[in-house]
Amino acid sequence: MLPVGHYLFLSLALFIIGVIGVVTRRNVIVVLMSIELILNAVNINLVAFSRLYGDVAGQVFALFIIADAAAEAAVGLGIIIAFFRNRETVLADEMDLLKW
Amino acid sequence: MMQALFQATIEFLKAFWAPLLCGVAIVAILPLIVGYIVLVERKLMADMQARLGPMRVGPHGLLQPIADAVKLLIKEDIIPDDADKLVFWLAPVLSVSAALLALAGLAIGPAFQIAQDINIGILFVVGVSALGIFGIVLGGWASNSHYSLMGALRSSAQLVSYETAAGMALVSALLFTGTLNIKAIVEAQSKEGIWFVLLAPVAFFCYLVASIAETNRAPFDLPEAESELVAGYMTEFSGFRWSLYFLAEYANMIVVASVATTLFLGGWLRPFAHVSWLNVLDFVPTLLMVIVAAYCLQRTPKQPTRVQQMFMLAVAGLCFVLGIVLLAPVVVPIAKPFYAGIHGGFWFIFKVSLYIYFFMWLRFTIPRYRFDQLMRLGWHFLIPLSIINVLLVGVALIAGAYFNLKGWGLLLVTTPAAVIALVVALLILAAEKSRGARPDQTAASDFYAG
Amino acid sequence: MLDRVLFYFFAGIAVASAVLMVTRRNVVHSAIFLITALLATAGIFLQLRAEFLFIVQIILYVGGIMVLFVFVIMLVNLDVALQQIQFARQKWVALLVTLALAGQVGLLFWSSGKMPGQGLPVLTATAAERLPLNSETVAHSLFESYLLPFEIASVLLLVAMIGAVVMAKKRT
Amino acid sequence: MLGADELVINMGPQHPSTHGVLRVKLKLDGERVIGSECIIGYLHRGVEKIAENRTYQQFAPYVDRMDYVAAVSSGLGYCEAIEKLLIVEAPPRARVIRTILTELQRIASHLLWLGTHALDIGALTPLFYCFREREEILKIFEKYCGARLTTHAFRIGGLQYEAHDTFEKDVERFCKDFESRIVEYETLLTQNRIWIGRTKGVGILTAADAIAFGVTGPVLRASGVKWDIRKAMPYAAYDQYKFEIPVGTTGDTYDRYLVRMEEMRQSRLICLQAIENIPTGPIMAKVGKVLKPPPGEVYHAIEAPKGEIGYYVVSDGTVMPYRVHIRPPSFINLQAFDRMVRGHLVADVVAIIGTIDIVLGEVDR
Repeated sequence: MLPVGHYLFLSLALFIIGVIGVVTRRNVIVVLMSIELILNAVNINLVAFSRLYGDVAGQVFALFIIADAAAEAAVGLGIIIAFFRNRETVLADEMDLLKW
Repeated sequence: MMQALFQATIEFLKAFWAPLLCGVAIVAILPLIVGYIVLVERKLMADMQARLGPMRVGPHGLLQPIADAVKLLIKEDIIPDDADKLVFWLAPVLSVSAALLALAGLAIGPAFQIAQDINIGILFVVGVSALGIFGIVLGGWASNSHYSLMGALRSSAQLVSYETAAGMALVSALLFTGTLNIKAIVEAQSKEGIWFVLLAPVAFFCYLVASIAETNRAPFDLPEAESELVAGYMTEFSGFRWSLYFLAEYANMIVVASVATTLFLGGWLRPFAHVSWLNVLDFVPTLLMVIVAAYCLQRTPKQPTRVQQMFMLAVAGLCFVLGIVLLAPVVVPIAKPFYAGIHGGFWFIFKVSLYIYFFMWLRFTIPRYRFDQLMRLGWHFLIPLSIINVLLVGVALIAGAYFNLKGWGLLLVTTPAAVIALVVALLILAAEKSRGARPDQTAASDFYAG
Repeated sequence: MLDRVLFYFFAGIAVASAVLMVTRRNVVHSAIFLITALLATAGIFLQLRAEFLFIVQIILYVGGIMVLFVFVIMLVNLDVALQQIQFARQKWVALLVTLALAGQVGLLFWSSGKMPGQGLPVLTATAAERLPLNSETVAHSLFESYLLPFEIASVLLLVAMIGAVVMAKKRT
Repeated sequence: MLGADELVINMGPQHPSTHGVLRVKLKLDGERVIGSECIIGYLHRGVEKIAENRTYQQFAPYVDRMDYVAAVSSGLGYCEAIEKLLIVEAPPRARVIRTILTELQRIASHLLWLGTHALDIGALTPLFYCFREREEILKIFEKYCGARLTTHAFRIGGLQYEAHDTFEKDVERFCKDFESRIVEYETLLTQNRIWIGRTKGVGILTAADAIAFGVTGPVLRASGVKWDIRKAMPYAAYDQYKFEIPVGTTGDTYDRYLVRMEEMRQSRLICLQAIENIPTGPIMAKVGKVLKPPPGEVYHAIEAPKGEIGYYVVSDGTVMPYRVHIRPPSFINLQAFDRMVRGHLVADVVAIIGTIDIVLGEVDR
């Protein structure tokens, strides 16, 4: 295994790219995908430390994060579909009404 | 830096030369195998439909696959004007590479496995082959055509739905082994002396149906239903790209058949591998080959041209040599060590062929499901049944451990479980029938959302 | 050495495709690059000898979640959207956030380099070569130590499933 | 796909299952059809106008090109219409032979329908079985008049050719074989769960709707209306034979399938009855070389495999008809398509196009 710093840097890079995506993109689907990328970056950290300490708990937590990501994606995409049905848009800054 | 890279390459090659070689061989040979599977399919179809099938190229059309391949390769490569070029290029490649990668995890006999003894074995095969769906979906989208897109959407909905059922069916079989390693699974069947198809027949049935649906074969071939969607996601593809999709479809068939063979049909084991008085069965492979060779010899004089006669003779000779190779480990003491490898390979390929034959048989016999019927079958019948079956098999296993049952004795507890599962299946079907009476008015897009 | 090459190979693919994912105009291209990034991450997991997580990442993330994404992208027909501006005018916010994050982490790295015993001492630590972790140990950990979280996660998934169905259902 | 406006799909004119060059504009909501429009005319040849510039005999081969899978039936309708106009009757022998050939043609047409309909629904094999039997019928045609598809078998006033020597034997052998063959198709389809699932309740046309649309033939009978011109206004030699008119109950695709299957059986029975006793005598009535019907008009319809094919001919006393109007069953039956298809899925559209049994040559003329 490489020094754990390598993995941390990779994770950091992916995390920051994800954050940039969340902040700059207008398309909600891409925003959701960026969030997936962020979760993924966290997983790398968890697995790297799990390997470092020889404790499998990190991998178990990564599993939980994947489950969480699945739940988030399902609900998020459900909302997008519902929204698109009503407004015909998926752009975040056009979602400016609380009720329609 | 270059030095280090070079060294890493050498290190890599040293460690992994054998699997690399096998990989290259598979990529090189698989198209040929697929071509001949297609030929067999066409011949079978012709036989069932009272006609001859391909007869022109080579004796009995034996060279037809090569002619087809050449034709496909030299066809014009058409990319629709409004297509997304990058994705259009990527999609067939994705599809075929997923299917080929999955082949790496399979064990064709105890001696042949490319990715040796990976811990996640069967999961690797299933998971990687599932990636092929992206090839289909993206290909359908990139063609920029309504038919393609609908084919792609149908296909992805279908794959996602049936993967659940297939996964549950696999779990039922895995409960008996407690491992995901492919070799260990087959060895478990060897140790128990009974194939899991007998212990978990309902799971096998579920996997059978789900695997047909996953490979988009009739009666579940809706994504490429030629009478409705022209050719589904493949509508806009031609020539080589199209043949890549084709290759992927048949490679996937081989993969699902191999998974079923490994998990349920005893992998490379001979039927009744541990019953010594049935060792006569060891001569069956040789016998089979000799029969094929004899048939070819008999047909040789009837071929119209000299080239075709030579070809027929060559085929006969090949079969004869194969027969001798298969016979050697049984009778010649020196060749004994190769017994497991050679005969294991034979039985594995034999079982896979039977499984694929069943696919073809179904295709020629029955009509196609409609999309809502397909979805209903998946969600209302197959998935509940497979989940219930997992529970029942688990209970049966606990009971088996309690009574300390082994091997054929396990049938005492698994058979009642299978019977209960069957009753449940019939109940579900009856409930479906009574409900099917009222017209189903849900919007079509809703079963995509499912 | 092989380890190192593999790591840089996968890390390079992951970062490059992550960048492309964020910058592509076309959402389908973004999705493809995210898939690539996720697959590369799976490769990193494999390089870390987390085989089970590797295949879970492929089956669940790539084969499940991303299919859902691609599916929704295709349902939500985006021919019109391609013409629109895809980037919100929040470049400065993005830059700020990036700088803040980079600053924090840089501080950590700097402090762990300068002040022994503080910050991140493990930065250069490597694990001893030991038996690879495999699916059995993950299973034991999951179903023994973390059984309750596992059950809670399953309830979460159920809730999410119901929520998604309710959301996506057509109101008639 | 998810937009509020519906998705419009052009099915055809180049599509494997629109049976030719029919173009259907489908408005879809997801995969559910909420509207359809048949766009026809890709095969329009102006048959009716051609008739005004040909003599009565010259025009006879043209009608074969309309419903090219049931050319004998179209020809019979035309010949009988002109005979009615001329006030002549074909001799009894000619009428019996005409009946046999027309019934064989009905079987051939239904076989082609069955094969392609099953293929549309995804069953590959029945097509080849059907073609095997159809081939036998075409061989009989070929032996009789030298042509297989566009036969031009009959002439105004009777027949040109005497039945060939083995005619009766050929027909009898075919009828004998066909009994077991039809059982083969039924085992493949009738009780098949998927087949029933795909056809039952699909494309329902009520009796009232069917009559309102002017639908005829098996489509009408499957809706429960017992109307068959062979019984209602017998022509050729149909009044001499005993046969049943099968009717359906619900008027769905499955009923139409059953009705056509039963019709094939009945046609076989008619053929068997007819070859028992073919009267001897002349095969051609006394009509001159040049036909000059008295001025007047006539409408004559027969029961073609696809429904009522009618000819409305106006004569002004010259050698060429003043006007010929043709009532093609496919064209009229196709009108009911929109009613049948609404609310169903794309896959059902294919089944419904198949079940109406259209031939585009006849629709477009």
